[in-house]
Amino acid sequence: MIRVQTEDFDVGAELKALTAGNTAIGGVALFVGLVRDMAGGQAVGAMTLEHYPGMTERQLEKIEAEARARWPLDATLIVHRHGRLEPGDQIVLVICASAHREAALEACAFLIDWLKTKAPFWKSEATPEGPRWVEARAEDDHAAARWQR
Amino acid sequence: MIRVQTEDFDVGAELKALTAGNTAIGGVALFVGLVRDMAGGQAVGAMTLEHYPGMTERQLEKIEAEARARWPLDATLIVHRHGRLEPGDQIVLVICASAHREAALEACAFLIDWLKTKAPFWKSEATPEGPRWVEARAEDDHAAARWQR
Amino acid sequence: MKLLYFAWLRERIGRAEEDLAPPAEVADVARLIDWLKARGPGYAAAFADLRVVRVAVNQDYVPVDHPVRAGDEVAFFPPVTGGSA
Amino acid sequence: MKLLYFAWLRERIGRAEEDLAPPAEVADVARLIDWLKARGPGYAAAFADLRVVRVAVNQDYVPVDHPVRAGDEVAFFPPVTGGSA
Repeated sequence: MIRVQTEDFDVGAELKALTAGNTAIGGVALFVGLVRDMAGGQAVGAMTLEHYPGMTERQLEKIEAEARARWPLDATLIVHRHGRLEPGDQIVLVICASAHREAALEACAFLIDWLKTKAPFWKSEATPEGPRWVEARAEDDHAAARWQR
Repeated sequence: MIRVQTEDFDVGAELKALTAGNTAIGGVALFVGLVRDMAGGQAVGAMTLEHYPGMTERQLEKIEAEARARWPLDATLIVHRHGRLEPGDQIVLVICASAHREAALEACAFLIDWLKTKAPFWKSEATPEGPRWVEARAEDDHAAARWQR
Repeated sequence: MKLLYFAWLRERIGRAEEDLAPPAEVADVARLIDWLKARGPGYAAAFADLRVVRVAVNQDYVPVDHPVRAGDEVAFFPPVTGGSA
Repeated sequence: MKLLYFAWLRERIGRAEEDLAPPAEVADVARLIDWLKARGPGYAAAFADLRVVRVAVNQDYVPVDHPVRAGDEVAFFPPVTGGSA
């Protein structure tokens, strides 16, 4: 399941809803992305996350389907926020549930690496010198590339 | 932080408590282990988890310290339950928070692999033929061995 | 053809989207970019360094030799920076 | 010396812990196991296959050539099966 929203999400409630009643699940891996107050050594205030409505949902669904094709997953969830966010706010949530912990952990890492490089979101950070578009990191491409096959 | 307890835990509350006020954190990886209703192809009812009080806490603290020495982590939590558990119940929680998602994800996978092979817990499953001690899986040793260096 | 611009491309061009009807010889993304650059300095600035421009046609990533035609939704944007740390 | 038994070792031996004073020549884990096996069929059954017995002295894992002495806490148990799937 995928969701793109401005509202915050409740990790505990999402976890319960996703696993409720499925006692075949043995392991659940979760990743929660938070807004940091530092980026590239510079203090950051609020940020605004712009996205491409329509393409975002399409890409998230493709990424989720790819994970479910690669690993034996019982349930998956991707929630990505957009709009204005403050340091400490939650940005993104990935949950992967499986009978086996290895599948859950690997699929979760795979999804977050792909989100970083394929989901059409752009961060604008408020800095003391004014708003600044965040540049993509080459390391993120490398992290995503290790899943290529 | 480590805890060994019979009571259930609230993943959302633990996550909030661990990350509250620390806006240097950019990524949090979590793993939640659940009791499955199937093991080795056989239906399983309740299980009882025995442990070695004293050594358990000592080993968990050592494992947590090792993770914090290997990766730049801002906060870590391991909660492991013992006693009687039903299918669907939560058994174990690992949370690793870091400025960088790679550190959080890797440390979380490291901790859960080590817990499987080093934390002195033993599962007795209720099966239709009576209680049965769960045997260790060779794959778990292999999963833990990949972190050796 | 519906054109969409995001992040600093949107800011340089000065609009988020527009409907344009390029001539028939504008048959792929590369030629569409050249045609847009000739429309004004904002476009020229947006497309000055194509290493930092990504393109989607009908909401899928495409390379610059991908064909474009009337009715397509063509989006230009920088490398993505979502997710988290 | 405080001896602790867990899981099916506890069940075969019939107790969870006991205080024993082995003779001085019982100087390491291997000799302690031999000495315990001679105490009765429950002990012999518990230690029949040492590939599935793990040992901790003073709450740290040790190999069978590890020394043991008066005052030690020595625990015997099967390979661990905590965590989850």
